[in-house]
Order: sequence, then C-alpha cells, then structure tokens
Amino acid sequence: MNLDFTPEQDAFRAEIREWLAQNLPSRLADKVRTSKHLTKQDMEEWHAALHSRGWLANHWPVEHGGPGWGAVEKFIFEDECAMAHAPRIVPFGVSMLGPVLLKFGSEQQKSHYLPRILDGTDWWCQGYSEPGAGSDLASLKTTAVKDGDDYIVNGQKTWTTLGQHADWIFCLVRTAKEGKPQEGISFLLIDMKTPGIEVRPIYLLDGDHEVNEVWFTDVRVPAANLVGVENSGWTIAKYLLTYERTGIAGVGFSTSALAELKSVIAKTEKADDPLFAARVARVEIALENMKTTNMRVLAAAAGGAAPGAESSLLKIKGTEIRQEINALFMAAMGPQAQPFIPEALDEGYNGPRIGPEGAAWAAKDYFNNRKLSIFGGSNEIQKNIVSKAMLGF
Amino acid sequence: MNLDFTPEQDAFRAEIREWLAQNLPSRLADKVRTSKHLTKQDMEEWHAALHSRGWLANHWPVEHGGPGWGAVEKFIFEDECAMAHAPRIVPFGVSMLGPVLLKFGSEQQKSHYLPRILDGTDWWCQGYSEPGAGSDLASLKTTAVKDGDDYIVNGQKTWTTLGQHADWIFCLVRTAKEGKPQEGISFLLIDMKTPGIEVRPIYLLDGDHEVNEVWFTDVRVPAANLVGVENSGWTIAKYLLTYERTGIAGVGFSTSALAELKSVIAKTEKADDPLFAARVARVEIALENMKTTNMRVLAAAAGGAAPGAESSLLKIKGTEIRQEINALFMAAMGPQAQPFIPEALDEGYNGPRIGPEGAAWAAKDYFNNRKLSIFGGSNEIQKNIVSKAMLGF
Amino acid sequence: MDFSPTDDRRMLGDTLDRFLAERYYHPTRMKIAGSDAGWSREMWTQMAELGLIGALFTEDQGGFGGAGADIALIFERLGRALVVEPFIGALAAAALTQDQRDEVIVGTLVSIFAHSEAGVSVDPARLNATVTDGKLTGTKVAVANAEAADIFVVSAMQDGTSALFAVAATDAQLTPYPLMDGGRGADIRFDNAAATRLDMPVADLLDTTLLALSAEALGLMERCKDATVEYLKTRRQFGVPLSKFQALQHRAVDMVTEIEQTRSSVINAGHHLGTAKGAKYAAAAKYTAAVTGKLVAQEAIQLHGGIAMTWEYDIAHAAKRLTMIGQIMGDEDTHLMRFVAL
Amino acid sequence: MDFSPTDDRRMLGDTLDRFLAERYYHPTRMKIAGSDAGWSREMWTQMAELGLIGALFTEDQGGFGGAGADIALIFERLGRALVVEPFIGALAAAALTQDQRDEVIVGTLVSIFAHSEAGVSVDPARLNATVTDGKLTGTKVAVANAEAADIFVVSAMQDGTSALFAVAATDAQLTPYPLMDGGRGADIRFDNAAATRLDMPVADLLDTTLLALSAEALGLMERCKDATVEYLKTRRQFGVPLSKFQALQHRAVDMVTEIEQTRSSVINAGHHLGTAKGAKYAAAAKYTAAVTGKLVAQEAIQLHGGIAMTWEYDIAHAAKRLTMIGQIMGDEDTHLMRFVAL
Repeated sequence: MNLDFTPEQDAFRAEIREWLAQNLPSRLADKVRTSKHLTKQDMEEWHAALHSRGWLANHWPVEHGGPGWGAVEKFIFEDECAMAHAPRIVPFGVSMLGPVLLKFGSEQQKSHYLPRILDGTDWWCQGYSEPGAGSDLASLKTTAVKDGDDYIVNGQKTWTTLGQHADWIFCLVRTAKEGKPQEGISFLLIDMKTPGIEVRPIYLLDGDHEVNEVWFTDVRVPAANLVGVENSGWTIAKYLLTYERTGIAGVGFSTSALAELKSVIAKTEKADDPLFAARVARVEIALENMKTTNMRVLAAAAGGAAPGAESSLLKIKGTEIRQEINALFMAAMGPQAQPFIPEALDEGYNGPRIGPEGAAWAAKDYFNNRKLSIFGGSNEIQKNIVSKAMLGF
Repeated sequence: MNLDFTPEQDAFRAEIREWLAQNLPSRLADKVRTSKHLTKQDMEEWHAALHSRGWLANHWPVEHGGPGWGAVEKFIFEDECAMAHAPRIVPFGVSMLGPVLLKFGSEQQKSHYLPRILDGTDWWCQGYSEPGAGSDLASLKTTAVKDGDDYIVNGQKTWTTLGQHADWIFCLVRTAKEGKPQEGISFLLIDMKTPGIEVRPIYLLDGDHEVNEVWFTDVRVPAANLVGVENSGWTIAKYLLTYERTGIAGVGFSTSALAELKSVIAKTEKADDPLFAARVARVEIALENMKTTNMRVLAAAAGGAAPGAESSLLKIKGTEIRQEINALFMAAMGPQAQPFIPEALDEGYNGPRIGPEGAAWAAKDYFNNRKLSIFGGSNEIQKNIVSKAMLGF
Repeated sequence: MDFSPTDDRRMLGDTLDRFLAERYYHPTRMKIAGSDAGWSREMWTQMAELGLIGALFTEDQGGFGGAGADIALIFERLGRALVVEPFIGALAAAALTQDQRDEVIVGTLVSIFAHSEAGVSVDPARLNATVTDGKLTGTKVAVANAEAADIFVVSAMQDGTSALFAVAATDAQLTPYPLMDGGRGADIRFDNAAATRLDMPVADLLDTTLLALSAEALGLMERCKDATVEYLKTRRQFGVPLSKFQALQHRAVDMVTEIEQTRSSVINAGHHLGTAKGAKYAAAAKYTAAVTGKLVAQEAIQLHGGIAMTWEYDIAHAAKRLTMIGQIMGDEDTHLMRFVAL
Repeated sequence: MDFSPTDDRRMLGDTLDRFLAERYYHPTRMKIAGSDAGWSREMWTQMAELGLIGALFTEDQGGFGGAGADIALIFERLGRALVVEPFIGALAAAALTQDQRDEVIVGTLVSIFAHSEAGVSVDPARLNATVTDGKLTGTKVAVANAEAADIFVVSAMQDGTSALFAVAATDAQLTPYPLMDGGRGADIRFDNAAATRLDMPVADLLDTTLLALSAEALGLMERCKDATVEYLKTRRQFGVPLSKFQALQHRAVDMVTEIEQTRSSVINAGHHLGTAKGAKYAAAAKYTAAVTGKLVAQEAIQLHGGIAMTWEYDIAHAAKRLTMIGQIMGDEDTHLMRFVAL
C-alpha cells in the first residue's frame, strides 16, 4: 500500500501545473476564485485553450482526440485545474454527449458531432429533467411521435443548465407508451434553432440565470438524430449515470475553497474563536479523509474495477464538505454577507466594494451550492443507490 | 400567556419539596444520585412511604386512592421527585395495569387488584414484548387456548423489566388466529407462581440484571383473569400507549443529571475547554427549551386536550437530551470511565474507589440509558407516529 | 402557567394575519422588497394605523403592549409574511424620548438601530465607534432599512463603556445596497456626528432585538415547514407521494421537533425579557433560532428538490431571510458562548 | 498510489484472520476477557509465534514490518475480534533496548505504556509524573493490562520536558480492576521508582498508539456495521424486513460513508507515521475514529433495537470497546484541537 503518486504521475502533475501557469489567463482564474459571473465567451476561451493542447476531452479515446489518460491522470488534471481556479469544463458536450455517442452513436454521428464538440462549433445542453420528474426519469412526458422521416416532439424540459447558450440539446423523449415506463424512452439530438423551441430563463434564489425551461411545440426532428435504437434511451441514460466520474467528489474545488476560507478567516473576528477553529478543523479532516477515499476509488478504477455505488458515496460526502465550507465562509463574513450586489460579480464593475474580500460572493455561493446535493441525482437518491448496491437492502 | 406557575401550584411544589425533605431517606436519595443498584426492598420502602402519604398512584381517581391531581400537579410532583433523587415509582402496577383495570377491568378485578397494587402486596411486571415482536405487537405469538374455565398459555415474553421480583404479570396473548392479526389478542393477568412459568435473567451490556425472559409452558390461567372481553387486547394496548404521560420527557431526571454533570466538570480538565463548555451549553439550552415545550403540552392537557403525538415528540427530544448528558458525563471522566466495578454500586461496598466522583457509574449510565431511545416504543416508532398524526403523511 | 394568548393579543394577531394575508401577499412583498426604496412607506403607515408599532411598547412608553409576548407575537407573523418594513428599527424607539416615540408609533418618524461593525458581530464591549465631546465617529455595517431612517440609535463607546446615542439621519453618510434577504441596507459612516446620549443600556436594546429576530425566524420556519410538508404530500416520485418515503418523513419530524423547541425558546426569551435572566434567555433563543433556522432552510430547499432554489418560489426567499437572521446580531456560536458567560 | 496490500501483508492478514476465526471466536474472547488475569498468556505466546508482535517492528528493530500500514492492518483485525491481549503495550517496546524488544517479540516479556493521568488525557506537556535523580514519582490511571506487565514504559517530566522511562513492574504499586470494555487494567502508583530514561520522544510513541487505537476502532466499526446490516435484513417488522425501511437504509448508508472516511483516516495516519506530518494525521485519525465510533456504536445498538444491549450479544461488547476507545488517549475534542495546533 502506498499513498504516494508514482514519479511519472508527479511529473504529469508538474506538467499540468506548468501548463496552467502559462496558459490559464489570470483574468479567468481571478474571476473563478472570486466567484465572478463567467460569460459564454469566457468559457469558450478556456475550452479553446484546452482543445489546442488536446486536453479538453480528456476521457475520450485517442482516436477521437483524447489524450489517452487513465483515471489517475484525469483526477490529477481536474485537481490541478480546480486548484488553479480554472473554469469548469462545461460538461454537456464533452463529458455527457461525447461518451454517449462514442458508445451508442452511429459512425456518421460520431464523425459529425464529436469534432464540433471539440472545436466549440456546437454548444450542447441536456434535456433530461421535466417538471414533476427529476430523478424519476421513467415518468417523463415529452413525446416524440414518428412522422415520416421525422419525429414530432412536444413537451417541456426544465433545469436546463446554460441552455441559453446552447446550439443543440440532447433529450430523453417518450417514443412508446406501452410496456414498462422506462422501456418507451429514446435519446434524441435536437437543433435548438428548430421552429417550435422556446427557451425561458429560470432565475435562481441568488438571482443568477444559470438554468432554463425548454418548451417544445410540434418540433420536427429528423429521425437520423436518434442515438442508438428507438426505445433504448433508458439504457443510454443509465450508462451516463454510472459513467466513470473521477471528479465527482470535487476534491480540487473543496481544497481551493478551504484555502480561500482560511485566508479570509485570518482577517475576521473568527480568527480567535475556538468553536470556529473546531468547525474549520472538522471539515478539513473530513476533506483529508475524503481525498484518500477518492484515491482508493480511483485506484480501484485504475485497476479495472468499475466504480458504482462508491461514486455515490463520494458524491454525498463531497457535496456535504463543499456545502459546509460555503457555510463557514459565509459565517466568517457575519453580517457583511448580507449585502447583495450581483453586478459586483460582473467583470468591469466599478461600484463600491462592500465588506472584506469574499463578502461579495459568500452568501451567493452558499445559496447557489445548495444545488450540489440536489442535482445530478439528489443525495437521497445516492443513498438509495448505496443502500441497494453496497448493503444489499 | 404566562410561563409562571400559579401561587397555588407554587405552594403545591413547596409542599412536595418539604415532604420529600422530611420523608425521602437520604440513604435512598444518595443511592439514586450516585446510580447505585436499588434492591427490591429499596423500591418497596419508597412505595410504602408514598402510599402512606396518598401520593403513590397519583393519577388514579380519588375513590381508588388517588390524590385528585391534575396534569400540572403530577408534573410538579415528578419533577420534584427527580430533582430530590427519589427512586422512580415502578410503573407496571401503578401506572400501567392500574389505568387499564380502571378503564377495562370488572368491578371484582378493580376491588381485588387495585388495593394490592397500592399496599405493595402484588408486584406486577409487563408481558408485551416477544422475541421478534417489539413495537410490532400485532405479530405476537404467545397463545392462550380456552380449556373449560381456563386458558392454557404457551409462549415466551422478553424484556420483562424487574420480572425477577414480580408476583404477577399482565400479558398480551393471542386468543384467535382468524381475522386481522391485531384482532385476536387478549389481555390476561397471570400469577407468576403458576406451574409452567420460568423466569430467565437477561444481563444487559453493563452487567445489570434488570430485564428477563418469561417462558410459559402449558400454564393454566383462570378465564376470570381476562381483562375486558376476549380479543380486545389491542384496544387496551393502544389505550395504554396513548395514556397521558406527563413525565415522558424526563425533565426532572435531565435537570438533576445536568446539575450533577456541572458539579463534576468543575473538577476535571474539561472545566477550561471551550468546546466542552459549548457542548454543555447546547444541551442546557435544549433542556431549557424542552421544559417549556413540556409545559405547553401539559397546559394543553390541563385544558382538556389529549396529548397524542406531542408526547411522542417529547419522548424523542427528552431521550436525546438525557443520552447526551450521559455522554458528556462520561466524556468528562476521560479514561477514568473505563474501570468496571459493578460491586462499587452496591450498598455497603468497601473496596477502593477509582477515579473522581462519577467515574464509577459514568459509563454504566451511558450504556444502560441507550435503552431510553429503544424501549416504550423506539424513537423511530415515535417519529412514525408524529409523521402520521402531526404531518398527515 | 398559561400559554393561550390574552384576548387583546389574539385580536391583534388576527388583525395582523388578516392584513398580511390581504395586503402583503407574496407578489406584493417581492415588489416592495425589490423596489428602489426597499420598503413601502404606504404599507408602513397602514401598519402603524393598525397599531402594530404601538403594540411593541408599553403603556408607560405610550404604546399598548410591549411585553416580550407582544413582541414575539408580532414578529413571528412579520417573519411568516417576510415583511421588510423597519420593525426591528422601531424597537429602538424604546430608547428615544416620548415625543420621538410617539412619532415612531404613528409611523411619521423612522428609527433604526445601527449596531453591527465590521468584524464585531454583537458584543457591546468591543465596539469601535466612539463618542467624544458629544460627537460620534465610527462605521456601522449592513444596517437594514438605513435609507428609511430619520433617526439612528447608535451603539458606541464613551469613556470606556458602551452606550446608545441618537444621531439624526442627516448626519450620517450612507453606502446603500440591496440585501440578500430582501429590502435594502447600508454601511453607515458617522464622522463627528452630533450624538445625544440615551439612557437605555445597549444590552437591553440588544435583548429586545434578539427576541424579535428569533420570533421572526420562528415565523419563517413555520412557513418553510408548512410549504415543505405540503410539497411532500403533493409531489410524486416513482408513483408515490414523497410523503410516503420514511427517510423524508423522519427528516420532516426532526424539523417539527426543532421548530417546537424554537417556539419554546422564544416563549422563554419573551417571558424573561427585562428581568435578570433576560439576556441569558435572549441569547438562548437567538442560538436556537440560528441553528434551527439553518436546518429548516436547508431541509426546505433539499426536500423540495430544486424548485425552492428558484427566485420565483416564495420559500427561496423565506430560506434566505431565515439563513441571514442566523448571521446577523451574533451567530449561533457567539450566542452559545454568551449563554455560557451570562 | 497503490492501496492493495503487499504479498507479505496479505499473508500476515490471512494468517491472523484464520487464527482469530479458529482460536479467538466470541465465547473464547469473553472467557479470556472475564478471567482473573483479563488476558491469556497462552494466546499471547501463540500470537507471538505467529509473528504478530514482530510484525509491529521494523527490521532495524528486530521485527519484519513496523510500517504504519503493518500496524493498521494488525490492529484492525485485532479490533474486529475484540482481542484483549496487550498489543498496545507491545508497541511501547519500540522505545526499549533491542534485547528487551527481542523478548517482547517472542512473547516472553510484556511491556505496557503507562501514560494517562487523572485529569490529563493526552498532552505530554501537562504530565504530573516527574523524574528526579533517576527516580519516577506519579500516578497513572486506567492502564490496560497493567497486571500483565513485566516492564512499564512511563511518560514523565524531567527537567521541564517530557520523556519516556522504563520502570520494572516490581517497582509499581497497582490498584487493579476489570475494564468496561473487557480485560483488566489498573491505576498505578510510582513512588520513587528506579527509572531508565529512553530515547524515543513521548510524542512518537503517542502517534503509534493513536494509529493503533484508530485502526482497532475501524475493525470494531466494521464488525458492528456488518452485524447491523445482517440484522436489518433478517429482522421483520410489520411483515417486512427492517432493511426495507428507508429511514433505516439511509442511516445505514451514513454509517458506511463515515466508516469509509475512517478507513481513509487510518490509511493517512499509517502513511505519514514517523514523518513531519505524522502527529497531525494521527490526531486526525483518532478524532475521526472517536466521532465515527460513537456514531456506529450508538446506531448499531439503536438499529438492533434492544438485542445489542444484552451481555450475551457480541455487538454489545464491540460497541463498548468502540466507545471507550473514544475516551482514552485523548477524546475527539482533544485531538481536534491538537490537529489545529499541530
């Protein structure tokens, strides 16, 4: 047993770090560190930089433009990116549709869509959730009815993250009403410019426009846009849910958030409060423990084992830790977390800064990150999964 | 709204306190305060003292020997008894069988059994739980089959508290196998000296002999010992479960335990530990809050409302608080909670005393009181009750 | 021992409930909270006419209430309705002159308590604001409704001890902004501002303010809990209502248990207000409200599963206000250790 | 990065598992733990012959293991089997001479670490025991297996700093008693006892001891969790297995999550043992083991619903040992604040 990375892995980490130091614009890193609003252009700029280095789609096979990394390399990369305050890679094209097409797509779909994901031609968003059907995908209602060589799609998707920027949406749609509810679902690619699609913003409790509703009214979609065979959407959705996600614990995000927290506390009255020191130490120990839990899962994955319920466990603990760091950060601000000046998080803001460093985003991050334990399968759903898979309940 | 007791209630409290000061033997109070083993004689001595004052069966009607108190008086009495470190009134005869006979018993049963409970002639124990059926009474298996004027009882009861001292046991037995499981249950009084009854001790994890198994092999019980009508045992059991229990929150016990904790901490290194001070303050605040929660339920009861799910809520919070005080008491002892000298808790022990005051019983009380959240309907069952009754789930 | 409200209080509560239900329903609240002023003077005048401000003061003070129970009753309802008008500030009028207080009670004068400083969450002994020769200098932060103020009641040090001072709003320099939990606030700079020393100790006004905030939190908790219970009954997953999932049932019960405990802590603080134990019970109430408020706000959002994260849904705003109450005028740890020390 | 044990360790683990399963099953353990001696010299000799004591030491120390991972591996298994023999004491032989250590390794000499004092749970800088002119005076409390000792390794102050000292068992006055968690211990009075100063710093032996106790706790947690999971699947209530109740499912998952975190903390402490970060990670492990141990012991009893409260049921004893580990050599708060300070 050895907790150290190999010399090769250490060298790999050094290479990533060096590249980030050279290529991650400090303008972007600063925006990420201080929870500023990232524009579409910001995200595209970062994607392009990663793409030019061949690191954007880092879990794709080499022949499609991946770097040929293993689980540990991917972890190191994500860890370094988080600690360098790089923008998150928008996952919908690269990490969600990409793997689906690689596994289930036709040759034509692969050769058409994959390069366009890499070079940023197509911005994708995800059409899974519906009002009344969050984690319970089997109950989804959006229909796609065959009409000649097309499907006619009607219905509504919701929680569509960054859908306001998207060129395309991949959707789960109902193509059959017979049999078990999950058997009549298909996976369809839809051009957002098709007539009959309307995107309506959902503003979150911190005022941010991050998610959307997408309404479909008699939207005509070529049948060639079906991925896999008709009524096999459930299989595809399940594949994506269990698709290896090395970064699910968010170790890098929590590590950099904890470092920020510590640097901020020093300037507040919490600096000499033993109860607060205890709170910070508790979350720091939990994070130190989780780093190793994460590496154990990684090592098993690198050894060929498919991480199943373990990634649920990492998701639960990882979100608890990040949310607790957010809570402590806000607590450290005391009453100065109360001012709400969203425009102070836009680039170029010239108004007054209120309170200490961090006051501008402490409460916003706390409230916004309550989503972490809800989306991507709520923590309750994750517990159901662990209960079944690891305990045999 | 007024949180104060009335002048009459204050006078009543003073009377109770004065009487306890005069009549509670300091030998007994000291044993209770220091968690010593109470013998059968100790408990009988205290019952006799209370009976002579007319306060033993304090919730019985006046015509059967009760003092005619309301809910608030009963609460004050229990509170003062706990704070004076009086032994607990053994509940099986006075608080459990008594109310059942008063509500469901024949005149003959009342006139025979009730005086014998008061004067200590009969020591009762409870035969509800069975192996495999704790809170789920509907699944109980002990049978009573009619044979002429008798029932023949076969089966096994468990968790029979203080059954080793008992002259009589009141049992839930199955008298019919048809219909719904809960419909075939009857409530039967059984003389423990009847041939075919065997009492086997169960030793708890702290080594104490407090509970027992009671085995019935072809035990012949006169049909006259049936309470109420045959197959109505479920109704009786439910009546007892919802029977008004003013003391369920254990406010008095927790108050005196917290006082003990504070006096003990002062002599340990925890005295200057802010984290420990915070732990104690948390439970103290919870207790202060619960005192008022308890009084609110009491006031409603005094006003005629039947406390239903509210007493479940008090039970949950009350046991959490008491168990936490036990945990803090043990924590204050540090490694000196480790010595295990049960005989040091017997009267007349002359061996060495190890560690500070409290070390002899800190761990024992902690482990023994884990039962508080299990028996009398586990806290999980209480949450199910609150969920249904207060939330309509 | 009697937990039923007096007839007067029941009537006051009913009046307030009716007013808030009819005139302060959620869209109106959102409009007011998001307005340029961050409050509604018109609403304030109507509330004054209903006697809601007067009920915060004793007859000696020119009001017709003023007991802890009155304050708790009103603020619980204000909390439930997410009211952003300057009621917390009105409490500070207890420290002003009778003439000023009469004006506050009828709604023509707005008083605001300016207490919190950067890095000093609550302890009056640690204030940096100072009064010398009748002039107050110092900075107060995150003062809600500061722009609405006609007169500030400001805590500051004078000759080494803390005291309250009246400062005219015209003598204060404001940096105003909207607040995360609705309405507006400001950082306030006092620069040699003319200050009149008041008789009421800082600690007394603090206790009243803590009681009010705790009661407000209680009302918010009830609202969050009711909405969550309702949602769990309505929303179905895997073919059954969420309310049938035992894990969620037990979490809802935990919420209810802690809310009942919070209600008791508010009753305790109200009962002991103004007595020797007042500060201790006020600290206990604020501690309890902060801890339970965090739990209830988090669980309300989590158990709603997304919808309560949206601006459009009222519970998002209730959760924000509930959370922020835990941050202001001393957080849970501050009041826990005050409880130990008091 | 590699979490699979080396071949040597896998073999050692297998050997130990087999031995404990065959020779140290629960009734035997209860007999030994409740015996007059509170341990079994015969068992100890056999364990020594299997190489279990030698595996606690490096080759330089005359053993064939001694890495943090070796200690963690052995103590996790000892914990799972509730072994009461003096392995913790054996670790103290690292501070003794090579000749003495050789004897400890073959089982003919029993060393015991006497460290805890009344009111001083762990901090070496706060010890009251003192060495003057080569004579040690002081009292140590709740020392497990004290009666088995041939030689004590005692922490004490000399010239204002803490150090370890060897004291012959014949120079100690014992007040022995059984322990709540099985086996026996004693309070020990040293009265001008001849003491030989040892080179190893107290802090180093403390780190090793904390690692061992944390690993032991981990084994106990696994046993409690396995039994609870099994029980929930078997026991039926209202016609369905308890394992189908979602509230219990989620609590079992919480246990598993925290146990996995504890395993990671033990791995961390083992990996860093003897390095600059060793003390910090040992404190983190002991903190984690104490908090999780309390949770798991409480939940194991609660979810069993009574049966695990009985002397007859093995999990009762596992829960007791698990709980007491949290009490000894510094509790969760102590190690949390050490983590901050280190």
